Amino acid sequence: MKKILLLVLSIALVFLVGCNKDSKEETVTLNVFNWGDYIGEETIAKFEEETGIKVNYEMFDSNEAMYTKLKSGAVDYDVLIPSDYMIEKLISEDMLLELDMNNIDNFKYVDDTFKGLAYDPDNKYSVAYMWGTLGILYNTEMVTEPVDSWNILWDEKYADSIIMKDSVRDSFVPALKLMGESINTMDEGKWEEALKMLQAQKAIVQGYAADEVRDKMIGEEAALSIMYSGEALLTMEENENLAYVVPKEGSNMWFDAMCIPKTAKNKAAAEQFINFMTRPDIAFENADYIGYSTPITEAKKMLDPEIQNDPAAYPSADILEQCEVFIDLGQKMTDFTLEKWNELKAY
Amino acid sequence: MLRKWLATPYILWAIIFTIIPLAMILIYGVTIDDGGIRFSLENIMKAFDPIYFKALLRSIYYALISTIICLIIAYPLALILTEKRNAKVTVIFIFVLPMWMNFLLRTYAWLTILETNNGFLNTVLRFLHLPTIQIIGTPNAIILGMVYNFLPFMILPIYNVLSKIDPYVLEAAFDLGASKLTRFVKVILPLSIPGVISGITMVFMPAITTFVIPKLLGSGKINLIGNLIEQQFVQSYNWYFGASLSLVLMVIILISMGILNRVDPSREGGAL
Amino acid sequence: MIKSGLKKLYMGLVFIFLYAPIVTLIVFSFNDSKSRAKWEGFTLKWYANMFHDPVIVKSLYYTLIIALIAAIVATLIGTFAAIGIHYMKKWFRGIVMNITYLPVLNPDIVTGIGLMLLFILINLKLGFESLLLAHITFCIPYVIISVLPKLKQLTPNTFEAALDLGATPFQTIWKVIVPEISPGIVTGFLLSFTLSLDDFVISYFTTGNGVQTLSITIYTMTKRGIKPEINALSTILFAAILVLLILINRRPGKNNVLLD
Amino acid sequence: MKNSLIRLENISKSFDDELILNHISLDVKKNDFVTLLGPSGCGKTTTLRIIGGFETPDDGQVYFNDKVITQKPPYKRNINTVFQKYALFPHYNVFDNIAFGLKIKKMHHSDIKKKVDWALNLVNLKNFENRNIHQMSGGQQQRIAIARAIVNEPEVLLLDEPLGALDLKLRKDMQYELKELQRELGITFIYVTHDQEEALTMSSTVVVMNDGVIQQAGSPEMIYNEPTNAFVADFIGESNIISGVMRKDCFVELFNHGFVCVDKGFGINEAVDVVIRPEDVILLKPEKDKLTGKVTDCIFKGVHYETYVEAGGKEWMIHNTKSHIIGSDVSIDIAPENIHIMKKR
Repeated sequence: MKKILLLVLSIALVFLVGCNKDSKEETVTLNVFNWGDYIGEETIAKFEEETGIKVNYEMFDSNEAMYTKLKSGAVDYDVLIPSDYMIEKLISEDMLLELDMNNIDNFKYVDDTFKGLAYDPDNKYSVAYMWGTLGILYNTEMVTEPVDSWNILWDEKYADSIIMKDSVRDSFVPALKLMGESINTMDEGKWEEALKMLQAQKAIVQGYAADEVRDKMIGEEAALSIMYSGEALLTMEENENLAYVVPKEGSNMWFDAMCIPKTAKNKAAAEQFINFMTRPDIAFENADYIGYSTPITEAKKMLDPEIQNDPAAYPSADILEQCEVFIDLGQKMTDFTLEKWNELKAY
Repeated sequence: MLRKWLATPYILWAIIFTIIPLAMILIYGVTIDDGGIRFSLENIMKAFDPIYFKALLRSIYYALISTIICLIIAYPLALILTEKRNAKVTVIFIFVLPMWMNFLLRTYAWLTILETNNGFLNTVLRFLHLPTIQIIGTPNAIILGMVYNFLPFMILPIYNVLSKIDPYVLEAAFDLGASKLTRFVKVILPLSIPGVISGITMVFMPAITTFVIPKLLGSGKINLIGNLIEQQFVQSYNWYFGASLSLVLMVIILISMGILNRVDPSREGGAL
Repeated sequence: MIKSGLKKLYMGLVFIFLYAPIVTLIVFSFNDSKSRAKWEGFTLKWYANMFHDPVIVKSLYYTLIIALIAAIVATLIGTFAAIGIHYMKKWFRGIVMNITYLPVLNPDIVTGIGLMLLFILINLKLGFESLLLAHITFCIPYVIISVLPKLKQLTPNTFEAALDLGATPFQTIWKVIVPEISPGIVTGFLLSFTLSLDDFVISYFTTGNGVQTLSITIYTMTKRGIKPEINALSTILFAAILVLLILINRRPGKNNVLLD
Repeated sequence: MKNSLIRLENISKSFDDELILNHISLDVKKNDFVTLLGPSGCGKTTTLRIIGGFETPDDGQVYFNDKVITQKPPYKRNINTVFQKYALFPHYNVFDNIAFGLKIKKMHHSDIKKKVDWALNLVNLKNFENRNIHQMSGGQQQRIAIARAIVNEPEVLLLDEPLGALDLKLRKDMQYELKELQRELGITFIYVTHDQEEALTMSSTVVVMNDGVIQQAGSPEMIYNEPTNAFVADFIGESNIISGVMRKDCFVELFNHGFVCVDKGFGINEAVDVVIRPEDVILLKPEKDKLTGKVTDCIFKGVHYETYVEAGGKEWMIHNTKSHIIGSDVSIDIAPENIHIMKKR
């Protein structure tokens, strides 16, 4: 009897879910694809309330995973929020729609520093969402000397206390920058040279960590790690001994930006969403929740002055000048760098 | 008769949702895309390139060690369980309940316990003035993670088979003059082989392909084949090569299954 | 005496090993710090905040619905399949069982991408339906391997006996076979539900249209780390199933039905 | 044709290329107690399963009241079965097991109660209806299985070695009870066993099977006294099977000694098998013209002595009431009507 009941219940459930969807078809729905936990908790509800547009919010864990899903064409996404090099890749593969800036009035609030960047030089396809740098997060108790160079990641004093990133391009940044090279170099020889440096470094590296690096730094399991500024800001909140620096050799400056893929069914609504997210009050709320750096000047001004003046969050212009944005290296070069990465991990 | 048709919905389901997707992956495995898509074994050959093949061998090696450890831990436990009256409840507590915590969260929790400096275990050891251990980031941590995750899959089948051994058979063994040890070696062990085989299958195979465990517990210093397959599919969008790697892996799995099937041709141990 | 003590000790050690991370997680769900690396005092705030994040609430909803439906459907198809397989000719049974083991042994990512390719091929937009189909697919084998051993334990001729007494094949299955193998069915259902709950990789590649499970939500929290609210939610879920299991097994007058 | 309730016509069946039944034909009359007897693997259970509808023959037809039922599923046949290991449903209690078939027929529950009571009474298990199956002994389970079948009032009851798992005493009791039951119910029983004694005791017709072929069918007396071939003779009861030569009608030569018999119609000097039951051999003091041998063993068996005599190069088994000294010489005599001549196989 119970089983029959359960069966009936489940069939009813399927219908319910099915019907639900049908009734929603009438209103405009927007498929937004973003990183997990990377938007203010009430932001979407606010947008839905203001515009009457229903948002289907989906999350990915990496640019690459996002790309795989998008490329498959299995879902018609309307708004994506990937990172810089991924946007360039999407542009070069003709997968993005040009934005109509007339519909994104609030674009004017984006700081000029963050316009016309290498991945989208004419601001035709994307509007910056968050930004930051790649640097060294270190424990001031464990590292007493001043930290200002990538060099310290090769210092044997800190053997087993250095954490690199489990990501090809990020982990190659220190080596390439120490060589005085561009992080976007297409010269295979340079990559080989950088690989040699990383192979030499591997003996003193504790690990190539992904997200768990934050907890490792908070728990003082390591003295030094390379990290994005946004994550570093969150991490420093949990342990006051931690400090963040962008080394003098220069580094990577990264962006997550909103764009509209060609598969979009609702370009107008998508632009409305981008416009909404760029509005200073929303951008402020968003940045306040996420804790990353916002490219919207007006929004920044609303933040706690302590954060506004934190060089980790908003570094000075001369530091930024040293920094480069990742550019997509193309399939062949990407495969090559991955091969180098696998070589590094092979032993 | 009807019962012969009962499996038909499943067989159809399996053809559509298991065979066809797998066939599509296999097609990717034996083709390449250089302008046009064509048949080629190039990627299969590439899978034997030292970088990848070493990772494969290493995966097999770690999976093998984990399987052996699981077997060593699980067998006595299963024996003890057969003597318990409320064994079934215990089995649920071993098998189902832990999985109700998200796998990623559980693996993270191991970090909290095992971290070298301020991990829970080492804090206790230090408090007791005992030498601390360093395990995170080593192959041992990967093996620990595998054993932790797959141990229940070894305990259950062995327990299931052991609990079904006819008690008279055991008495008969004593009756015929077998000592406890002889009885174990000559009667219990051979009778439990199907469960052991099933356990080995359920531990060894998933252990080969895991990629989260080496990433987190191994601190990402070592690539296992699971990492490489994931990398090819997701990071470099090279489905052709990713499929080739999985194809090679699958052949190895099928060969090991074939060998296991020889030991237990009836697959009686198909019991979870 | 010493021997039984040793056995208890051994069991205890294995249990400590299996439950250490879970206890850790539960303890840290009361941690005042956001990090799982440092204990900063007791708090209940994560429990209070648990349902504030709409994304978490929604993914909890989808997780439970998907797991429930997937487990029910997989249990139905899988149970019938197991009965069918049990009465199959030996060689055919061998083939079907090998197919059954395929999803169990394949790397998740291969299964996930394979299914995604299939859904594209048959032009099914990713979303609730595709996610459900995928979950059912990877759950069925576990139902089959839970139910088959129970069928092997049936007294011979059970099926014939019921037919003989006038039951149609359908009545036979429903009134005789199913009740007798019910422990295996319950196990299969429980396993399906659990695996559905825990899956990330296959889910990620087969979902869309805003349908996200808790696993996806957890795995994609890469930018800011896993929210401590997740620990609180997991603790609650864990406690809920624990209580449920205890209740089921304490039911008076019934032998425990689970995992026979 | 008339009077036959079940008729098998030219039935053949093979499993995995192994021929189990080889063109079998059989008539079962109404109210008959038919026993299918044979060694394991002879096809008797398969025959029963074909009658029950659990197997479909590859060839041939099954008739029930002169209607073809070959393809009819078991649940549409008014035939019930008592299975070898009873196949009781462990998740039901005694009452629900017996009531199973009635509930399927959607009978009113007060009627069900009445009928179950009746059936339980019939198998001497009154007041057991609320017991669990696993609380019952083997003999009781047996009775429940029988009650579960007969409560449906079948025209034919099939029994597949139902007493195989019971001890000797219980088996004897049940044999008697089953026979009583059959008489009382007035329905047809088809009974499968490999125990020849059981077959002879209970049946009105015995069907001896071997290698998928019916060797002989007939009354127990006929089967016992007039076996058609050496297999039947050997399988039914104990017998001395001796090679002989027919010298003329009613005269057979065994070990160079002539014996008068009653069989005719064999060719002159045809080699034949001769069956002589142990109790039909008469032992005499040694006489010159008779077949003579030496007593090799003599065992007391309760009602008789089992005496072994070495005569003519063969060991004879003899049942009689006198004991003989081992080593003594004896002559063998056999009454003509007790010499059964069969064609050599």
